[in-house]
Amino acid sequence: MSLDNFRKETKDWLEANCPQSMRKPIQSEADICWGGRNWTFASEDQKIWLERMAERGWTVPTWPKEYGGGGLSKDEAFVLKEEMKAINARSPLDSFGIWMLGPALLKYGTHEQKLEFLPPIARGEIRWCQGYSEPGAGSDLVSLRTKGVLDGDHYTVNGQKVWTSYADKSDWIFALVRTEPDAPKYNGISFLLIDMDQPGVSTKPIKLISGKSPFCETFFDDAKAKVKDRVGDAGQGWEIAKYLLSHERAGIVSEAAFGGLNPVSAAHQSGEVDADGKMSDPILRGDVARLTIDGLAFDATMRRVKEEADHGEGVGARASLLKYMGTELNKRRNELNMSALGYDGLLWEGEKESDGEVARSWLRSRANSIEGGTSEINLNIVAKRVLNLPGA
Amino acid sequence: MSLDNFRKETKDWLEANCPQSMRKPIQSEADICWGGRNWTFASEDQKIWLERMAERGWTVPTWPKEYGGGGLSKDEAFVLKEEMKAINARSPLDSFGIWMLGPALLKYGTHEQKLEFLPPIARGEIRWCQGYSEPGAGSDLVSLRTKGVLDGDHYTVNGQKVWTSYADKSDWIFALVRTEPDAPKYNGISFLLIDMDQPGVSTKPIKLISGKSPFCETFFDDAKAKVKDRVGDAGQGWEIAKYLLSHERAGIVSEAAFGGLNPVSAAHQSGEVDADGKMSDPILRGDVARLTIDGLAFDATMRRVKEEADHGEGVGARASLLKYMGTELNKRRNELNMSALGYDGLLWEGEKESDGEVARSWLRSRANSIEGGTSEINLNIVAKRVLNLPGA
Amino acid sequence: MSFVLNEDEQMLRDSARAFLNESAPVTALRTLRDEKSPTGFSSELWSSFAEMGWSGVLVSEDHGGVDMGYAAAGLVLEEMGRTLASSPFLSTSVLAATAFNLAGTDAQKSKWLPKIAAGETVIAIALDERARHNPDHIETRAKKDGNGFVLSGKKRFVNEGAGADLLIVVARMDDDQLGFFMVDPKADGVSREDRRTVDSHVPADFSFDDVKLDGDAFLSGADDSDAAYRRLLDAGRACQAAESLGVAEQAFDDTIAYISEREQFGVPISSFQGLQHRAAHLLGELELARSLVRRALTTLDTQPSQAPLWCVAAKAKATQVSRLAAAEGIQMHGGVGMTDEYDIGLYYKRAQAAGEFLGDDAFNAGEVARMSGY
Amino acid sequence: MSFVLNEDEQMLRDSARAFLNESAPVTALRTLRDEKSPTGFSSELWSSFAEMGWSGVLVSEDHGGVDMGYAAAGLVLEEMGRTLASSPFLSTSVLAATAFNLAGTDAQKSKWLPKIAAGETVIAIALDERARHNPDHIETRAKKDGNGFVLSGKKRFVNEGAGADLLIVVARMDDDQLGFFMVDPKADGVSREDRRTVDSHVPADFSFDDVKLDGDAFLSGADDSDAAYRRLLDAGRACQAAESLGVAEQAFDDTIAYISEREQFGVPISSFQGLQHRAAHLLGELELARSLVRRALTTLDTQPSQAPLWCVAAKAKATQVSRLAAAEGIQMHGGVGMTDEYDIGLYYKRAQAAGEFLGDDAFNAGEVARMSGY
Repeated sequence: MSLDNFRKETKDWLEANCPQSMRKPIQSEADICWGGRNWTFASEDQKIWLERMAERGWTVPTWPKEYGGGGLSKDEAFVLKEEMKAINARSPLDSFGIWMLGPALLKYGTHEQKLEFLPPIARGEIRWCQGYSEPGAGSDLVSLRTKGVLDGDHYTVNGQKVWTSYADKSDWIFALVRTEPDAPKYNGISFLLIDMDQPGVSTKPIKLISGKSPFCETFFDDAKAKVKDRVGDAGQGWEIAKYLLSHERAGIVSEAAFGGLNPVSAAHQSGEVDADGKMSDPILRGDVARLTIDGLAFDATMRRVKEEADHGEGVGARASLLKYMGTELNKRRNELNMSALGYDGLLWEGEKESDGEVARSWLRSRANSIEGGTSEINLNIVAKRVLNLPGA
Repeated sequence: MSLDNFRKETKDWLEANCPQSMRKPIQSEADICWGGRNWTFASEDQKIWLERMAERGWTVPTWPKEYGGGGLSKDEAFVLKEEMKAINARSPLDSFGIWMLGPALLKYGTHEQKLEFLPPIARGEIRWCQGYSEPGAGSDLVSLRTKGVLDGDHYTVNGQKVWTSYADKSDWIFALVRTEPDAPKYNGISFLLIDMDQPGVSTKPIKLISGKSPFCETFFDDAKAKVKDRVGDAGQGWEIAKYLLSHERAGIVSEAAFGGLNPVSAAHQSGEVDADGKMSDPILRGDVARLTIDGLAFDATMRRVKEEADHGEGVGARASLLKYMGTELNKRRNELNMSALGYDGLLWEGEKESDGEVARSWLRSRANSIEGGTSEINLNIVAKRVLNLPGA
Repeated sequence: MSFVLNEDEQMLRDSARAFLNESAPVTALRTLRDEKSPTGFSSELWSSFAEMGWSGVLVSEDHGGVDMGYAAAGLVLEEMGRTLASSPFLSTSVLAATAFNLAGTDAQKSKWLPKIAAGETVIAIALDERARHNPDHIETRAKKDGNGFVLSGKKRFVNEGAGADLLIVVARMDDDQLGFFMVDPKADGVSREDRRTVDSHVPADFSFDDVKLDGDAFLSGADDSDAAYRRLLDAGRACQAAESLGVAEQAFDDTIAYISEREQFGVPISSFQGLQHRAAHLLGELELARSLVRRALTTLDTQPSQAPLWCVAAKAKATQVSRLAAAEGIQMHGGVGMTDEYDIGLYYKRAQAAGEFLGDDAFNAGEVARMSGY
Repeated sequence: MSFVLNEDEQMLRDSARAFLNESAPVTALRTLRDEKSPTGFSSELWSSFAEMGWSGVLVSEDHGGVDMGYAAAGLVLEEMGRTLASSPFLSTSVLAATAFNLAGTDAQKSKWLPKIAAGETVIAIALDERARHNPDHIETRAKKDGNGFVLSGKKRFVNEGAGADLLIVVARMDDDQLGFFMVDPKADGVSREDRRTVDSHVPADFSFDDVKLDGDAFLSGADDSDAAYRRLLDAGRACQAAESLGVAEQAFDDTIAYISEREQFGVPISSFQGLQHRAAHLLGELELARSLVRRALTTLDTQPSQAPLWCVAAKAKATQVSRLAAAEGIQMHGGVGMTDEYDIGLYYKRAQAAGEFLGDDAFNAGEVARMSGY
């Protein structure tokens, strides 16, 4: 089928199948569909939209059909994205299964594992969370201590993970576990899939400075993980985790650079503009102009890197540079939003539901340069792997 | 004598003895009196002024009288400075002997050394230069390779120094020389005074990016240094050098922070101001305002530290912090001067003698954060000795 | 004027530090927040400020105060910044006391200054009407009406507005001069909307709808009431800067303590040169802010005519440095810096809010340029 | 429009790099400087630009050029920046060619574009009249006088002014519109003062004292000559940014090479995390500048109406990054960075001068804000 035909058919299908209420921009957290065993749909339309898209495999358009995907080519997937954007169609399903575990399984999983785990992700039936970081081992994953002891057909897992996103709402966890205590540090870690619906797994939300609790501590207390649910070989976990981290970095950056409030809109909101729309504070205006330039530059850089990747130049360790630049930019944008709003930006709780949203986003942005590899770690990676500077 | 009496007498003496032509601000390099065996006075007045001041010991007002100084108390010296400033009197003599070797000899020298070396410094008869750095050993003085071998009553010195200020115009050099090859790195270095008027010493000016050559390479080729001209014990050179470096740092900072062109004057010079004196470019104006704030802050900090030192709190490793902040500030000031001047700042050679002066000062300022300990070295010192952070 | 603390000042600082660590540590702010304190401060703590003798720091001895000046007030605020103590000290003991000192009649002073010194009242100053501090933009009007006035207008984010017994409202008079007016927040025509802010304070917006005021609601003791208004702003800036400085100092200290403890790759992360250089740079920025704040405060006390430039410079620098110190603090804390469990996030929030009051770094840098004539 | 170089562009870049490394390395600039070249560039090198086919990069094939567009011109300039090659390429092949393309009559194009393509002439554009770039401030007047014009005014720091065969002067006409006028620098009433600058170029100041011009001195082919002037500035900004980018790239490469070699405390200084983080950050800044420059150039070629914002953004960023890269380069070189022997100082000087032309980062940031409507 030609791309033009595909575009036409897609357009028609979306027009016929996307409920009207799913054609409005996401207003709040509650509008996002995460799926999972205990999921409560926000509306009937949200449920219908997920079912219809999942049936075509379009929750994961580029995954093979046999694993619940749409089997689309990259170009076709891009057309689908464009056509969804054209009608403001919401994403039918967001999940760490789609963004992270899926790509790992597609690359490192066995056929059986793919058949077992991918379709429920595609249909939003199982919600996954990620178990990498531990107290005392943030950027330094190598020193992690959660232990898995081989015991027949399963591992007995003990330890504690931290920064597990939405672990309290998830069904399964993909976790890095030290299974080979005698192997050198980097080679002793395995990548295990663990069902959280068992007595040995418990979670505790972490309250953040933004007042929200998207992350948990997750405790393993003689938890069981089947050996057949280990992805890759025993000891290959570090390699798989690195592969996934680069996916995560790209995700954080694209979220960081685009969308959201900008300081010029903020100044209009707070009335801090002259009659002709010029920002009232000339020095703040200069700071915003420099942000605009870097924003344009970052946007252009993302497009350039994408084009170069399409020409086979690969992103590689440059992902670390993009992640660093993009997240620093996003922090600056949020700071300038707050300045442009002045006192209004300080509002935290009030009568309107949106009160405090800007401040929460500003606080949330500070995590960008910590999660998925801190800025410092990314600068180390760039120095060593892009600039080839020697280890300290 | 009360301080008020001292002030009155000083005022009268200056009025009677300071030639009128010595009561004008320094216009250029040529107006500075450095002294030395080969010195040619720029004017008869310059000579008279030096002689009269030296006779009272006021070229080095706080040094003891027996060593050619004025024997003044700190407070009296401050009064002298104020009264000289009041009539714009020029410094009668500038020299590394006064700023650096003098303080070292006063602290570490023997009575005989002081009697021999200090009076000629005070009278401007001998000009000194400093021989610390070597090619390959800038911030890392410990790895220096210039060697002195003990041979009866003298050392035979071989090696090369770099960044020796005005070595080509100096009579003697105070140099760090490795005399104890078997001692641990820091303990093998001695502080030697070497007469440069001997076949074994030669110099070669280094051309700088500012187009000037205030520094030289200095070569020792079987040069002789008398053992009696060693300051301190054999191997004590590192300690003496550190003492002097802190003097040097203070000197660079006070030069860096005060005096010289500022961006607001620069904007007036280049005509880049509105009718009411407001800088025309609003974004540049914002940058300059932030510089002004940091300039006020640095000025206040220098006064605070001085007051605290008078109260016995000591400066110590904080000198490194001041040096770092002051020199970074001076670089910013010079950059903004250039921006405020626009094209005019680019002028390098032309018909007026002052052409190129701003650009040369701008280029010169880049050295501030390299000489006397780089910014990086100073930040290391602050981290370790002020903040007590562990070694890397 | 001296940069070095004299004996009285040292005693004051030491006792403030000891008292606040004991009576108003960061956990006290957490409690106010978690219990949704209606005023955002503790009345009990405010009373104890009077017992400590701080409430009357700017009140003459005749009126029951200790008359120690702005430098002393700044020391208390700096220590408050260190523990994030929430108290009407700045609004009442600094701003309101300054307003009475500058513009009050003898009768007004005799009535109100003793109350301030005794910690018997909470007074809020209603200044700003726009989202960003803008001292020229005052549209609230006090029209002459017989022997009294009629007040109309709106004020925004009035600090301690939710808990104030009395408002001092800046309003434009019939001759366009600005004046201070005392207003009972419960009077007819006054409406209040509380604003719970990110730093867990509770400022309030006020509307004045033809509020009738007696003639002696006007602080009529100033020769030049515009000038008194400017002086009040300067004093407020220097003192708010002192609090921001304390916020910066403690954020920095917490961070240095954390990175010295926290290990990664088998060594304390404070041993990494990347962090060391940033920490050393931050210390330099702190030193600059410290000098400016002290300079502004002592100049207010000894050469008030020279103070304006130092006050705006200090406010700009303290705002910038406190935000930077807390932001760097979160980054150096890593993941735990994002959690509510650690204090560093609270410092970041307070740095933002304190920075906004009486103008942030951009606003005050503009003032520096203006005052410097460029 | 594409960020990725096509085959022709790759070939052009590779040949430019090879040729300039061979024929115009940094030592060539040193020679021009040390011999006090009266024009600041080598005529021989300029002739060889024609042989390489670069001089006619913006000239149509009809007029003997290769018509490759701004993206291609930018690639040549980027490589020139890398070796600090001094050549009238920007003034003649970019700015003058653009002026003729936008505003020349057919006859003017036929006469001058072939000369440009053949490298037979050096043309300088006389724009600025103030110390800082200010495109609105044009007081030079071209008054109608019979069939011709009389030109009066002053121009400052005209690039390649000392070596130009022809000037194109921007002047205000009787209707206050701006127009381009060809002026023989040797004509009566023209006086020139050479300005030897820090980067060893030789721009010149010009005075025009009632200079008589023929009617065909005016480039009268543009419908809207003000718009043509704006377009010329945009093109100049993007192309000057490309040269600055090259300056930044080579300054960075030289610095990385130096710190990788230079040892201190027994290890290469490039192993210190403090320098590593700054180097990595610089690389990020370079990537941003690179993307903006490419985006501005390709937009000029393919969607000129969209180009202005990208051109000012690119100019601002390339100015800032080239100055930063060279300044950091000197610091990381340490003492030797201050010596004339090493090249890094020459990059710092060129970054300053190139950054000033057509507006520095502050000016162009202001333009970004203005064009973005805030």
